[in-house]
Amino acid sequence: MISEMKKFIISKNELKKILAGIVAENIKLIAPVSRDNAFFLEEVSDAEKIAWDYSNVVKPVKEHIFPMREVLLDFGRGTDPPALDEPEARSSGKEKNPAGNMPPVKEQVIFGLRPCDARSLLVLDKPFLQEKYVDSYYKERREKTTLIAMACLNPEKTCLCSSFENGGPFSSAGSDVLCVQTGQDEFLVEILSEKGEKIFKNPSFAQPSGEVLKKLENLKADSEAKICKALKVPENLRELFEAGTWETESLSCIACGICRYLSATCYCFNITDEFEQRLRYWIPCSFKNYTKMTSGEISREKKSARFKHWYFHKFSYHKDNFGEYLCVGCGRCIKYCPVKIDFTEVLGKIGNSKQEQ
Amino acid sequence: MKIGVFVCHCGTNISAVIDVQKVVNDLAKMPGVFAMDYKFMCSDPGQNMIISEIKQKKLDAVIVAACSPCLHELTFRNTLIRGGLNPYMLEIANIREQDSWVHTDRDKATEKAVRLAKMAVAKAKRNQPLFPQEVSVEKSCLVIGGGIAGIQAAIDISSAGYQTVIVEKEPSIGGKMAMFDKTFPTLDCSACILTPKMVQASQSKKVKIYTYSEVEEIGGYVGNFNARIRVKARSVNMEKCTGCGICWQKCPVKVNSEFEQNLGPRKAVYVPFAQAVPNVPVIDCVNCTYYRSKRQNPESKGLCRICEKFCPAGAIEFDQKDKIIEEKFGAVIVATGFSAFDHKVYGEYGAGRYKDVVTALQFERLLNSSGPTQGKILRPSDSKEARTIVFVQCVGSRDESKGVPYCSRVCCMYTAKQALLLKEHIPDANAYVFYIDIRAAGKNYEEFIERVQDEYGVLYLRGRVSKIYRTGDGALLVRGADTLSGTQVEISADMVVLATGLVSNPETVKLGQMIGIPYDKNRFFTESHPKLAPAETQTAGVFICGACQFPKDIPDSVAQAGAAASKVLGLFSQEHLMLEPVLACVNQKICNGCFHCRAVCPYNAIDEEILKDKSVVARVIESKCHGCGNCISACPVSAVDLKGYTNEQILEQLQSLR
Amino acid sequence: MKELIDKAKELLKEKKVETVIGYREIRGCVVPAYVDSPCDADCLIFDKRCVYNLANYLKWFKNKNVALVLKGCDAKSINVWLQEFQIKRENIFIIGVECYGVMNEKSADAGLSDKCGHCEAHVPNIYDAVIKHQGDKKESVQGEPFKDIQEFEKLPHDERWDFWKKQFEKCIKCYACREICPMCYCKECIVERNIPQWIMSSPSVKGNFEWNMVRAFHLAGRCVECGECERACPVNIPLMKLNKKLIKEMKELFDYSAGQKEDVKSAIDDFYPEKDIKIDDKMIR
Amino acid sequence: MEEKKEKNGFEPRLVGILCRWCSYQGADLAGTSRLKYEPNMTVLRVPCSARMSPLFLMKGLTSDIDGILFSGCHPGDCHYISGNMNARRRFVIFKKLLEFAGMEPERIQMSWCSASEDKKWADIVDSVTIEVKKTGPNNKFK
Repeated sequence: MISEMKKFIISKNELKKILAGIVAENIKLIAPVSRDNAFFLEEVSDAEKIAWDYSNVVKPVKEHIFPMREVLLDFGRGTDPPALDEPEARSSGKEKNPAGNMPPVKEQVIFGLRPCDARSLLVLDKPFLQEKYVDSYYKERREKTTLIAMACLNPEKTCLCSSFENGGPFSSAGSDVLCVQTGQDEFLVEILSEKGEKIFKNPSFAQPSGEVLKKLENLKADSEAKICKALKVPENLRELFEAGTWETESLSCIACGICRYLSATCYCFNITDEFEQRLRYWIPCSFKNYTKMTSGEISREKKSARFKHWYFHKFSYHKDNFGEYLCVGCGRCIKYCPVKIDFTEVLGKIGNSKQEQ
Repeated sequence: MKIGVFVCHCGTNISAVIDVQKVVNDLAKMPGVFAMDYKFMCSDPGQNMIISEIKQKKLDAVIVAACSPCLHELTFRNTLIRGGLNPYMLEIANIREQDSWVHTDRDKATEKAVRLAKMAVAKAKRNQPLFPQEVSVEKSCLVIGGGIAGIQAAIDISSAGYQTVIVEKEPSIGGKMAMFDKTFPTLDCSACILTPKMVQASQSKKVKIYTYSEVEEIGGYVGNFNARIRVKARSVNMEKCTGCGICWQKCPVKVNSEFEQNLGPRKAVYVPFAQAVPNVPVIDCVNCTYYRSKRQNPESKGLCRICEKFCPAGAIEFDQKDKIIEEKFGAVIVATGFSAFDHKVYGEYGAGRYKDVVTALQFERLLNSSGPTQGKILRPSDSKEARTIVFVQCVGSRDESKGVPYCSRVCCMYTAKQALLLKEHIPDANAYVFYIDIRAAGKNYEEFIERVQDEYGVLYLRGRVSKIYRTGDGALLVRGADTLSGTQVEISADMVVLATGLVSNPETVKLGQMIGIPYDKNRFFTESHPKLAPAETQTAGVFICGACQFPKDIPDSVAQAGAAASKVLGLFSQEHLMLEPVLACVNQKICNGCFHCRAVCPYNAIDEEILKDKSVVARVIESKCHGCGNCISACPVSAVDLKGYTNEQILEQLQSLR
Repeated sequence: MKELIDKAKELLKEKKVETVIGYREIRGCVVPAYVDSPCDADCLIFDKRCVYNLANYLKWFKNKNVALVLKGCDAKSINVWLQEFQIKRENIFIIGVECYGVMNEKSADAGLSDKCGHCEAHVPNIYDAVIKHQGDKKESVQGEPFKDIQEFEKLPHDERWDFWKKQFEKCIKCYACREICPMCYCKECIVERNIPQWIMSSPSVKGNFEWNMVRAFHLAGRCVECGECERACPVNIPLMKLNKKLIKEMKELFDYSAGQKEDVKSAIDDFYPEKDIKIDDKMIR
Repeated sequence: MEEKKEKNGFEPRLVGILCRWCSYQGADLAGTSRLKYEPNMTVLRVPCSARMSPLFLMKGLTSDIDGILFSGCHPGDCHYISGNMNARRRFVIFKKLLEFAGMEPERIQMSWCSASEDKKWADIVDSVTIEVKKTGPNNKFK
């Protein structure tokens, strides 16, 4: 239940003024930007450049909490460390952050992400912030990030966020502030956490009238109606490991890295040393060399085995370890797959395939 | 990995411009690197110092920052062997030829020396011990060119018991020397000293002579060359022919003889000169009436065939075909000689319009008793005796504008000899020599010139000939200057002899590219080192001698022929040859079998191999690979690498400049 | 499409091939189809939406005998494969399809993709059977093929650099462009080599620039301009612009275009001392 | 445009990759004949110009070297018969690709320089240094 007190109506330019205020306080503002008819969450210096009419950004928000390439350690030879050309800029300075001799992370506010991405961070918190093994790099960035989500008014036909219990185009799980565009120039903003409080410091804006609340309800209803895909994971998935249909389903897959990288919740990474820096960067389990051991032996060499592993990690192993599926239904893996493989269909086919001995 | 860097002062050659101490200090700062310097690293104490450091500090690799690797790479490799290290763990930073000698700014040169040394260290870190490959040696030598140099080399090699093959383009061996009348300074009759050598070569069991034939292709490498020789059809059966000469007496066709420098005739079937070896004629298909008629209509029986009728031994074979001979050789000696400069480019000397302006070679033929005029000196235009002859020096030599900047070394001497022989034939003839400087730098050469001037009264005029006119009565008016007396001189002469310079054989470029040996801008073959290795080339197993390396007189040609022969004998005396281990090797786990490497390999040293999992991959044939690295740049996944210059090393070298 | 289905059934009945790889339509979009038995060959279709280059799937069918439904531009890749000894011609049965342009998925109006604008391989140049084209045979020739390349070349070099730097910054190194391209069949790509590390594997400006340059260079004289890499790229990097530049250069300098014949040496490995005179000597001192 | 570093203060870092049979000998000959030229170029010796894979061009320019020169034998003189011809094609294609991507053409050069052309070698080094000095430092990957 959204408590009355924390909700209010705000116009577009006021929202832009607040965002400009964030940039003024030397906090990094990340917002969706349009580039070659695709949208990306990028650092934005002035609020004008923000894109408003987009279904979802290409790269999920995990990109800003668990970056594609992160320098863990820098053992430069005394001369100033070679250029850190990472996607997001770092504060210059030489001070060391707790994790190693890397400069600390800047405060950042991510605006305009979708509820499914916001929820994906909740899912990712589980593996990264377990009590025994806390990933300090992730933890530092996660604490310094404020999420302002924008509710989905018209989800795409590849979205299936409503198949998850706290999912849905208007779900507020995981985000600090949820905005809903109720009118052409009217936003219903709802504060959900103290971090959100800090952004909208003096809520001197008008309270939402009953009529706006009703408009919110039916916006929510017909947005949920637009979602036509549903996830149905077969219960006996573990026994279906040997099913022959994995082989035929994986035939058209080309084993690229798109569904792994663009999935909002995939988090596998590789660590290597380059130019006196220890780096951590994403690596997809679809590549042959993902399971290459020092002996040169590759355990999952066949394409169908690698294809199958992705399903089992998301819908079987992760559920056993952390109690929920490693998926938020953002639908990117369906939308961007070059050969248009739809994992919900594959799960359906695997589900009703008989258990071959 | 412990690396030792030894920086050389080279006396003051390096230390004059480069602050050697700073280089040593900078290098010593690098992890795992020990650096020191010494005045003369290549000297014995220098090398012993390296050896003791290797043993004492247990070094794994040695860097010598000194002169160019082309000079002392071998010396320092042997030092490493004596020090107990693999010779290929050596890297040389060239801080003399490419640093101290070419830069003046002291600290920039020092900084460059540090960069060069650091690059060498980066490469040495990735060096692997390499072991030269043993390869068998084919104990037979190919001599290209049958002039005096080629003959002398063949005689020296065959006398040591090794098989030799001479390939000569002309119908007979002997080359240009066979054309000369006498030789300076001893005035020996040229044929008298040449023919014994030719006969000795032809009768030796160890020498095979292919005349009227050319080398078409040479492949392989030192110790294992394979050559394809095309023996052009002579249309005369070599075994049957006795050399009686009836055929060329009866032959009706008369053509200008190249051997006589177009002063005298020869027949369609001919032997270039009387003492030809082999003394077997050749039928010139271009001018022979039979072949011309056969070309008009191939079906007809063909005209003439007089030589076939009169030949007592029935040796004429009109349907003889070119023979292709494939043979294996261990070494190649190139002795293709020189050709005379074509003086027609000089307008002031008549540009070839005046018949009485002859070249020195033509005058040599006139002097020669077996020449077209049986030794009488007659003017080619009206064959009257020539009483006044003017010799013009440096025609086609020392002349930048005509593209021959060098001095041909022999013209002064042969002109003096020709002037002397003129005075011997016609005592009261008068000879004038226009010269720039007389170059007589051989044994008894200067005395010979003195004798020609004093005893025979040949008049030497220091100056160039500015113009040669043809006057009404057929005499030649030669106008020149005499700088010593400071006056213009005009001589009315019966004949003018141009001392044409020596230029390279026109086949040099084709032959050089076929064998893979470089030539310089005057198209003479480039020797391995101008001072220390004049008879060798950069390609192992290929040697050069005679005028094809640079114009030289007969004594030098013979001496260089002996040098080349001794190098070949040194090569043949080894049972096995050590081949450079810088070869390509394929990582067959990564190879896709796309064979881009085989497509670019100039030596097709890559063939297929089928692995256990039935995939076809590339394999380098070690003996054929020359280590050029073409396949590495062509391979998309760089599955193939070159030992000694691996990708990793070159990338490290590029990174070392960061 | 009846002809195509009959052909597939005939091949499968006579056991000439194990599988037929073609196109199939499910839930409104076209996906690659694998037909093993004659009875389910009815799903095969061919129309404007069949954009995939099915020759790419030979990577996983190397020494099995297989039938492929190939358009003109895709069939050229078979020529390059044969040129590089990757497959044996007798293992492959090529069902050539006469094609007059396929859809450009990324453009809003779903018009023809620009490779089809100047296509001259309506009928494949290598095939075992040809399926005639039913629809209208409009020859859509849109002017000079390399016009956009020439315009881009006229820009000053730092403007070009900024353009490409912004494009390469987007690259997430998912290697979809490599996995979808039939020419990238290497057992172990150069990107995965770490001794020596030619290309930084992490997605940084330097790493992405190196990756895209090496990938484009490896396609010099081999890219058959099927346009799959640009279609597969999730972040819309104009990869075909790089490839087209190389195709233009190979045409101009060595008048060689990829995939015409299979017994000729690839232009990048070849040389003619005289004919290379088109390389103006400004390039080499 | 970011402000160009003060031009004559900028000392370009150049790499010359020379084939050992022709260009390296030519460079040595320039040494023995005491010709003077700019000290910015560090020379790297490889067996043949064919060994110079174009990828070294890319790796050099991304590891902040300001200019790279490949130098080999004249067409026809190659010690390995056709090495320089293959190298020429690969170089030209890769240079056109890098130029297309926005790299200044002066940073990537190739030259034919035989064992006897010492004067030519000195001129090549000087003109490459001047050209790269004019184009400024290679800060594309900073």
